[in-house]
Amino acid sequence: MDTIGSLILIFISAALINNFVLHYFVGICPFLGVSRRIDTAFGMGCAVTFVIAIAATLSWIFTYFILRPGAPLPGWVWTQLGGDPAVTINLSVLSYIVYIFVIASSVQFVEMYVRRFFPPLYKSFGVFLPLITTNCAILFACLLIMQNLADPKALWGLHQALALAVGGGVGFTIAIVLMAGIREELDLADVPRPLRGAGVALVVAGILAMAFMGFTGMDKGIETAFSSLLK
Amino acid sequence: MKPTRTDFIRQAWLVIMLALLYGAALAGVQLGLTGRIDENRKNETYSVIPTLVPGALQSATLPLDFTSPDGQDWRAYQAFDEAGSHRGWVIASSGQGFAGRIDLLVGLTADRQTITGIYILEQVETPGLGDYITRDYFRERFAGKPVEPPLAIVKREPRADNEVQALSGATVSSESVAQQVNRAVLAIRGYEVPPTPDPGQFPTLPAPAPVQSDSRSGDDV
Amino acid sequence: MSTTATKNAATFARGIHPGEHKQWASDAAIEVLPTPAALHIALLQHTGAPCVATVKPRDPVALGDVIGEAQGFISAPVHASASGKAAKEAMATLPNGRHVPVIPIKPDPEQPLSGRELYEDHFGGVWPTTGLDQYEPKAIADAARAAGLVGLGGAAFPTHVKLLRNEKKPIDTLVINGCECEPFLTADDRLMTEAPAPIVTGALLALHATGARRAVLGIEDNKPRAIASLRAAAAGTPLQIQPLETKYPQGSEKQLIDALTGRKVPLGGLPLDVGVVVINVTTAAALARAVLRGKPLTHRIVTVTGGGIAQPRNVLAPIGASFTDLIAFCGGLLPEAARVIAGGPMMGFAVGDLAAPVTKGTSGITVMTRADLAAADETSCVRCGRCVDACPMNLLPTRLALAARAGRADLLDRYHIMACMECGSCAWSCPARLPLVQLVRVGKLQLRAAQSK
Amino acid sequence: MARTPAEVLPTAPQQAGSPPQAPAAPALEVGPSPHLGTSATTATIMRDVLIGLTPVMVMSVWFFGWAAIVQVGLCVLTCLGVEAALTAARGRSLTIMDGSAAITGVILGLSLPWSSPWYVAVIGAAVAIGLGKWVFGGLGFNIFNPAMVGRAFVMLSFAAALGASAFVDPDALGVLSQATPLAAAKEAAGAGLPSLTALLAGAHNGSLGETSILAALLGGAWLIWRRAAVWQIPAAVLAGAAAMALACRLAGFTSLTVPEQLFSGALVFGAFFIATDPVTSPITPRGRWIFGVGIGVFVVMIRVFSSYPGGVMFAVLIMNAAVPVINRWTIPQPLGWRPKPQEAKA
Amino acid sequence: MSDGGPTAAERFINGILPENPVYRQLLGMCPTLAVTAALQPALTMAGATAFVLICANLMISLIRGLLKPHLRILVFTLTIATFVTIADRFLAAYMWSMSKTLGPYVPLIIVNCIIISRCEICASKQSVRVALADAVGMSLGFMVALASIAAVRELLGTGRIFGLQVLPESWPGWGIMILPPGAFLTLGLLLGLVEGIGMWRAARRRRREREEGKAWTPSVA
Amino acid sequence: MLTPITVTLAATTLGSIAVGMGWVLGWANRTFHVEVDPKVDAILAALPGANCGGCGYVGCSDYAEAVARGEAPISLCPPGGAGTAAALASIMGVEVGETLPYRAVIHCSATLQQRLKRTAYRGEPTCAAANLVAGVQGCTYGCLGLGDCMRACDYDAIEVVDGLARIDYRKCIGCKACAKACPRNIISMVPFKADRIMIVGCSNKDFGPVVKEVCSIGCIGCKACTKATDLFTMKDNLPVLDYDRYDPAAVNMQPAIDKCPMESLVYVGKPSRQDLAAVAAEDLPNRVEADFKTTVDDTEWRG
Ligand SMILES: Cc1cc2nc3c(=O)[nH]c(=O)nc-3n(C[C@H](O)[C@H](O)[C@H](O)COP(=O)(O)O)c2cc1C
Ligand SMILES: Cc1cc2nc3c(=O)[nH]c(=O)nc-3n(C[C@H](O)[C@H](O)[C@H](O)COP(=O)(O)O)c2cc1C
Ligand SMILES: Cc1cc2nc3c(=O)[nH]c(=O)nc-3n(C[C@H](O)[C@H](O)[C@H](O)COP(=O)(O)O)c2cc1C
Ligand SMILES: Cc1cc2nc3c(=O)[nH]c(=O)nc-3n(C[C@H](O)[C@H](O)[C@H](O)CO)c2cc1C
Ligand code: SF4
Ligand code: SF4
Ligand code: SF4
Ligand code: SF4
Ligand code: FES
Repeated sequence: MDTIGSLILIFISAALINNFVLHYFVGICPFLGVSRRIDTAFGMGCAVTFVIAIAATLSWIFTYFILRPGAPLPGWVWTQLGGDPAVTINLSVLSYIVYIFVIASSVQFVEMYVRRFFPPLYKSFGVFLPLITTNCAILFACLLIMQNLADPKALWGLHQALALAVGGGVGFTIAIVLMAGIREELDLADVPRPLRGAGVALVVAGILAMAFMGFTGMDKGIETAFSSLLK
Repeated sequence: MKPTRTDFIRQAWLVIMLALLYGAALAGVQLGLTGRIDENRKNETYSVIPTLVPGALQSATLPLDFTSPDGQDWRAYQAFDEAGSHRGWVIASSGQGFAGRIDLLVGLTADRQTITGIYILEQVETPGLGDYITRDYFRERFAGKPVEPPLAIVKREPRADNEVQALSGATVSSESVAQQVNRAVLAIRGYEVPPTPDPGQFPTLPAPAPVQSDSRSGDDV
Repeated sequence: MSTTATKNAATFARGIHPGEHKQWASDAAIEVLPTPAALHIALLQHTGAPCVATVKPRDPVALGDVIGEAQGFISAPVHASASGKAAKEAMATLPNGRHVPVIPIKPDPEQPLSGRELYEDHFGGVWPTTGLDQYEPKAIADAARAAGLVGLGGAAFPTHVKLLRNEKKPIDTLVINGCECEPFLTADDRLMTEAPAPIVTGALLALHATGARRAVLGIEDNKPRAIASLRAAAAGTPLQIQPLETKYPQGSEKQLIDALTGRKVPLGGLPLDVGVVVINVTTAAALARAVLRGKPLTHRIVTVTGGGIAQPRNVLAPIGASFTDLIAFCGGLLPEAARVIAGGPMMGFAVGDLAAPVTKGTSGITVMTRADLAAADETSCVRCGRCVDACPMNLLPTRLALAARAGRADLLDRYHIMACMECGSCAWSCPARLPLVQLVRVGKLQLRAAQSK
Repeated sequence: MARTPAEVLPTAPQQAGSPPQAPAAPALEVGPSPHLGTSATTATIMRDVLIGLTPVMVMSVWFFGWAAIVQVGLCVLTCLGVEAALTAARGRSLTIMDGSAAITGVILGLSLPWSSPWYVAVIGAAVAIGLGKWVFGGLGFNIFNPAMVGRAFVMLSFAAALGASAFVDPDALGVLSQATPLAAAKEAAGAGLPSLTALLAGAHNGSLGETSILAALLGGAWLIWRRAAVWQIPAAVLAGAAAMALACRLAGFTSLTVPEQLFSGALVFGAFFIATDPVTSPITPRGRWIFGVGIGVFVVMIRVFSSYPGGVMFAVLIMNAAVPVINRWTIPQPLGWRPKPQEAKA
Repeated sequence: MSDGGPTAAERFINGILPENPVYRQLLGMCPTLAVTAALQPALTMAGATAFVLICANLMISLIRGLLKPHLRILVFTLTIATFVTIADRFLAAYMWSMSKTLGPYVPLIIVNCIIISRCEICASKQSVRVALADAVGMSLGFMVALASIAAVRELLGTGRIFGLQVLPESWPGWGIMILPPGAFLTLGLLLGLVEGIGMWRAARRRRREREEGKAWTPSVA
Repeated sequence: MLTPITVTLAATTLGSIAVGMGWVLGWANRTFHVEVDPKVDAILAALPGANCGGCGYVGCSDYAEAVARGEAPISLCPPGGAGTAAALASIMGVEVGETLPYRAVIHCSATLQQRLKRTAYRGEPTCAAANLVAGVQGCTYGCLGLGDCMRACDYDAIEVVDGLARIDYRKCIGCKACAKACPRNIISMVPFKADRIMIVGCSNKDFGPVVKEVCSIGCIGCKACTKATDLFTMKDNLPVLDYDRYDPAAVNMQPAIDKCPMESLVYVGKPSRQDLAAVAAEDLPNRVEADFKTTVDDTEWRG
């Protein structure tokens, strides 16, 4: 499979087949909390996609150059300090703390920047940014990328990391916008009192997850189909 | 009420101190536990080898990496017994099942003519259906099968030597397992055997590997 | 009644076929109501500002005297519809829910006009179709105003406002509305059949007043007699008679304009915005009478019909007569009568108190039996979409209703609730029997309340 | 011919000027306009759907015998029972007579294999009404097609009982011994697919209701004629599926021809009876097209690419979820709507 | 306590039911859904969360005097991330297979809102004793929630509890309960159940009060 | 032997990332600073800052702004719980000002039977809808009894009994929701200075004879009450009670009640001893108080 094909597969897989929300259960808090109106949900989805992309880029850079076992930067420092070049330095224990730190700061930076220079954009999109800092979808994307960087056989490049990140973000957006539409509809429905709000929203999420199970195995299917096409 | 630069430095000292402290603490944890974690990771595969190759010793295992003619990378293990004689092979294989990737190990006799068993390392097949590929009764259907002709999945009692009965209702997963076994067997059979190493070196395993597939095991510091 | 459905007759999109039910009174010639014992003339009978009474209790009044003065431009005076004595101002609740002051009049036993004379005074005599240019356009509008003329087709909008020329928005087409698409009602049909001449004359006067180049009379093709008699009367005049498909609400002005000219009146706009003026046939006849004979609007034709009335009729009744008077004149209610409606069954208002007076806008009294009324109880909306397929305004009635129930003004606005003309096509089609129109009305109030905040 | 007023003067005595006698008042009532309504009710629509389902039911009994009767019967009884119990629990008036729960039961029953054990039908039906309908507030409020929610639940729960091998009875003769067309197509590219005539007539294995395409078309035509279902949705489903099938065929992703795709599996049955469920399909005219095409495309996509042989259920559920958004995007413009003044106001 | 907030005992009790993090506050939903396919991983997760929560609460409470309002969230996050890493490494070292089952959900504890909100609401304001009680209470609440969901899913999905057969062998496992949709459905229905019980009890209390004709409280404030 | 170096390396890596990021943020904070409403800042500081979205707003600052604008209730933050709500209340409280014990009263006291010229009504069973159908009942001013106010009340304080809405003053907190919901505008907020106060229980502005046709107890505008006490003035044929001067504890209204030929002056609030006795004797008095329970019979209204 060529590179473009593998990127598309990573993307589709993250967006539909293994949807972040409906398959991996990450980003549930905003999925339930900010899904009351379609417009807000869409704004949230865009913001998450954007932030995942930024976080993925930064964490890829940090992981690739500093944190992964045998990363070049600490290795270089190590040899400068006179260490044995044969020894691989492994700072991966710092990964989590660095990711969360990087995510938080970059989000805050972007938020301040947008707020200062693009007030209208801030109104429609920037307001979501702080909420995203503590959203597990972002950290989860970083962790997936870390896993794929830790395996020297895979050793993802930045483009693959971004395909995953954007796919995950788009999948999140699809899920939350569908959810918001449904919840706007349920506002008008005669839902039994105890289930109003989160209860029925979770049931809807469950049925959505059932529906998305229809994509099971589609990555394999598309891969086979396209490889036969290329032949 | 614009914040100033000095404000920031004055306020941030706690954060910086904590960062240093936490960094040091984590490094300590890392140092203390890495050995164990690596051991765990390795054992995941190594502990299975004696079950796939009867008589083999867990510690007497030699990992080998090679590339088959079709460009695929493979990892195989040469399993030896206490006496240091070569008892069999174990090859790692993986591929798409019904719902996702299936990773498995295939055991072969030393002459690479008979399958001694399979073991599923990772799978995400449907619970209660496809995930029965991990059950012993299904794995046992592979033990003792010849490597030639390739295995075929059938939905009834096997009639030929190379036939394996599918899990009922999970043909796709069964088929996937069989295909991976076939591919792994094909690869290892085409592999030119390196000279049998000197048995004396086993206790110092893991052997120096050209490429370490295990991710975080490089830190010897 | 025979229905000659002309294939490919011009019409508008969507709409419904609720059944005509015109057989009750379509053959009953117009009769004159004997002067009732008491009249209650409402001071607000039109869209716009209410009138101020100009008579004091116990003042004698003569037929046609002004008793309420119009206030403001969009308003029309009211006149005494019988000679007699005025009484102390009282209150009455009109069928449309307005709680308004009324002037009671006790008619004299001897009336200047009654019976056949009154009929002849309204519709008989000669109605010229030429030489009408002698009237100034402005004078025609003024005469309409002085006569207290308001739209008799339903909305009761003061007619003189429509007739006045507007430099910025010139009129090129005058539409005379003879559709009478409401089931049951036959007043316009009878007038067009019996007395097409004043209609033609009124139409020509309006054509002259508005300065339009073209005059079309749209009429549903289920009234062949009226079409024939109008064609005869309009022969040789610029008035063109255009049969249309029998479909509800063909008579609604936006749909009628669409059917006749293909123009779409903008949302929130008036026919004026597309260069059209629409007036009803009865209004046209009354206009002719006001201009040529100087007679004010004191009587109107009311169809008293339906399965719950003993003798369905078309009655020329004085404004201010009570529903009870008319019903008694038509033989009274039958035991199976279940609902009395001011107007037709699609847009009319149910009347709770039969003492309510006839106003200029009362085109009919429909007495429905229990069998006519939608029998089943309300169930949940299953979103079958029949209301959507019916709505001539291309709205989503079910969404409007749900949003109104939930009190969601934002949704009401998003679904264009203000475009609804409350024609009732949606509610008629609804298998779940949702009171869609009522909910739309509630929703409009909610939206206004939310917007005024 | 106009009569003179004199001819029709009232026979009742009327003296001008005398106070009219108040008629002996029958009990009057008031209510909002319009005061007329069609004769159709929710129950009559549902009855039409049940009538439309009879050809399919007859064919399924013809092919599968008692199994079909038992399966559908169990589903219908459970649906009605659960519906009655839940409406009672909420203190609402009983709605089982409106027929919607019966339809859910019939459609669920027809979408199961002949062989599934009794608890599949019972659990599926209970979930259909409970999770598919009651949770949302009952008739008219559910977002997802109840029958498909029930089927998805049991399919994901008891995969073995609904998997391809569940359809096959090796000991039987005739169709029951063959794999379902789609499963066959999935396993061995195109081999073993029955002829088109067999597909149309229904002489092949499959879920109870999906075998005879002709029966489904017949019932569907009835639905459309009775206006119980809108015609746009089945048309759009079939068009979308045909387009996608053609694309996949041209690209060589599948060996099935377009007619084979259209006439195998539950596509036709689903297009006429499942996608058309008014409650869970869009209300706007344009939305119906989008919805239908979406289902058609997803069905073929799932068949061709995913691990499942059939995709009607998943496609319907996915598009059900999109209905609110579709409705929102396709609000029609009212007569006389012009963009300018609207924006100016906003 | 002199610091004005709720007492240690109140904090403790609140965490378990009245302010249950999952059922009442809807916090920490991601792990709640992800690891509750069976009881064992659920309880492990609850344990790991409890460890982090308790340590973080203690740490923050200790340094609460030094916190600057602007940077407090940063400090919380750093602290939590550190303890999470420690927990993660210990799991990998001593419970390898469980650590693999839980996968990325252990590091995701960092962004579990329960912990950060407890730091903010309690630990950064109240004494170590209260902070401890609070953390233990909340942890128990979280554990109760996870356990209840996992029990339902494991029981219906496999007929087992803690891997032990409870329902008859003939029980057809509801596979969906183990799959993602089952998590959402179970949590949604349990949430409705908890809410429903609450409403039913409130209604009953009101009815009783009315019947007893409780003292008429004057309307004048 | 290498241990100290690793520890140092890790610590310095983390430390330098921290310093670097911190510096960038500090710089950004200075350069991109935007002035905001100090109240928003105060609210933001009082919120947990978890940004969990539990409030339904997009993060803490969005919620803070909504609260500052007065659009959002103060009690929406789940992690913050009651403590945060109290803190927000104290920040916003400055705005709310002092609250008098205002309570809702319904200016109609005719039960279904006392309202005349009623017709069976078939339609949407809400007051807002029925109000649009003329002829539901004779009086176009009075209570319709379909309970819009009841549904608007979040505190369960209104019941409709005999087709008339009544308020339970043990529960009413004076939120005005009912007054906004009533399509007939017959609910007003009056200062409740004591347990029981008098209200004018009629809204019909018509002349006496017209009122008599539609209601058996409605105010006929006879002005008798204004003669009994100067607390009443007439407006639109109705007496208006001057609540600024009316002190329920001090003024004896009995003379006015005795003078009133109709039953338009009523007490609401805590039931009087006689009323309670009457209840005990199961003999409902004509002048009905706010807390006698039965439920509305919808069926009769649906016709
Ligand atoms: C919900 C569901 C899950 C399934 N999971 C698997 C699975 O994990 N592995 C598998 O081989 N087949 C699975 N199948 C069955 C396949 O759809 C297909 O029917 C089967 O592999 C064909 O094999 P059979 O002929 O033995 O039934 C599943 C089916 C369903 C409905
Ligand atoms: C739904 C609907 C149906 C109408 N049907 C008629 C009708 O049948 N005949 C008619 O003259 N006016 C009908 N009207 C009123 C017309 O829209 C228009 O107001 C009238 O024809 C103008 O004439 P007028 O002012 O002389 O009454 C209808 C209005 C609506 C909203
Ligand atoms: C209404 C209906 C919907 C269906 N939806 C699906 C579906 O979404 N996915 C699926 O795999 N089978 C579905 N089926 C069943 C398949 O069309 C058919 O039975 C299939 O070939 C059997 O293969 P399987 O059970 O191995 O999936 C449906 C059947 C019906 C009647
Ligand atoms: C044309 C038509 C198709 C229907 N299809 C379904 C269906 O596929 N599944 C179902 O559960 N109910 C169906 N119903 C019944 C009913 O609409 C459904 O139970 C509602 O979703 C319940 O609120 C259908 C009804 C009609 C009129
Ligand atoms: S016609 Fe009635 S049932 Fe059908 S969609 Fe409209 S409101 Fe709903
Ligand atoms: S929504 Fe309004 S315009 Fe449309 S059909 Fe209904 S009443 Fe008529
Ligand atoms: S007259 Fe007064 S008391 Fe009687 S119903 Fe009307 S408002 Fe109520
Ligand atoms: S007081 Fe107003 S809202 Fe309440 S029941 Fe009476 S009319 Fe309806
Ligand atoms: S716990 Fe996952 S987003 Fe909150």
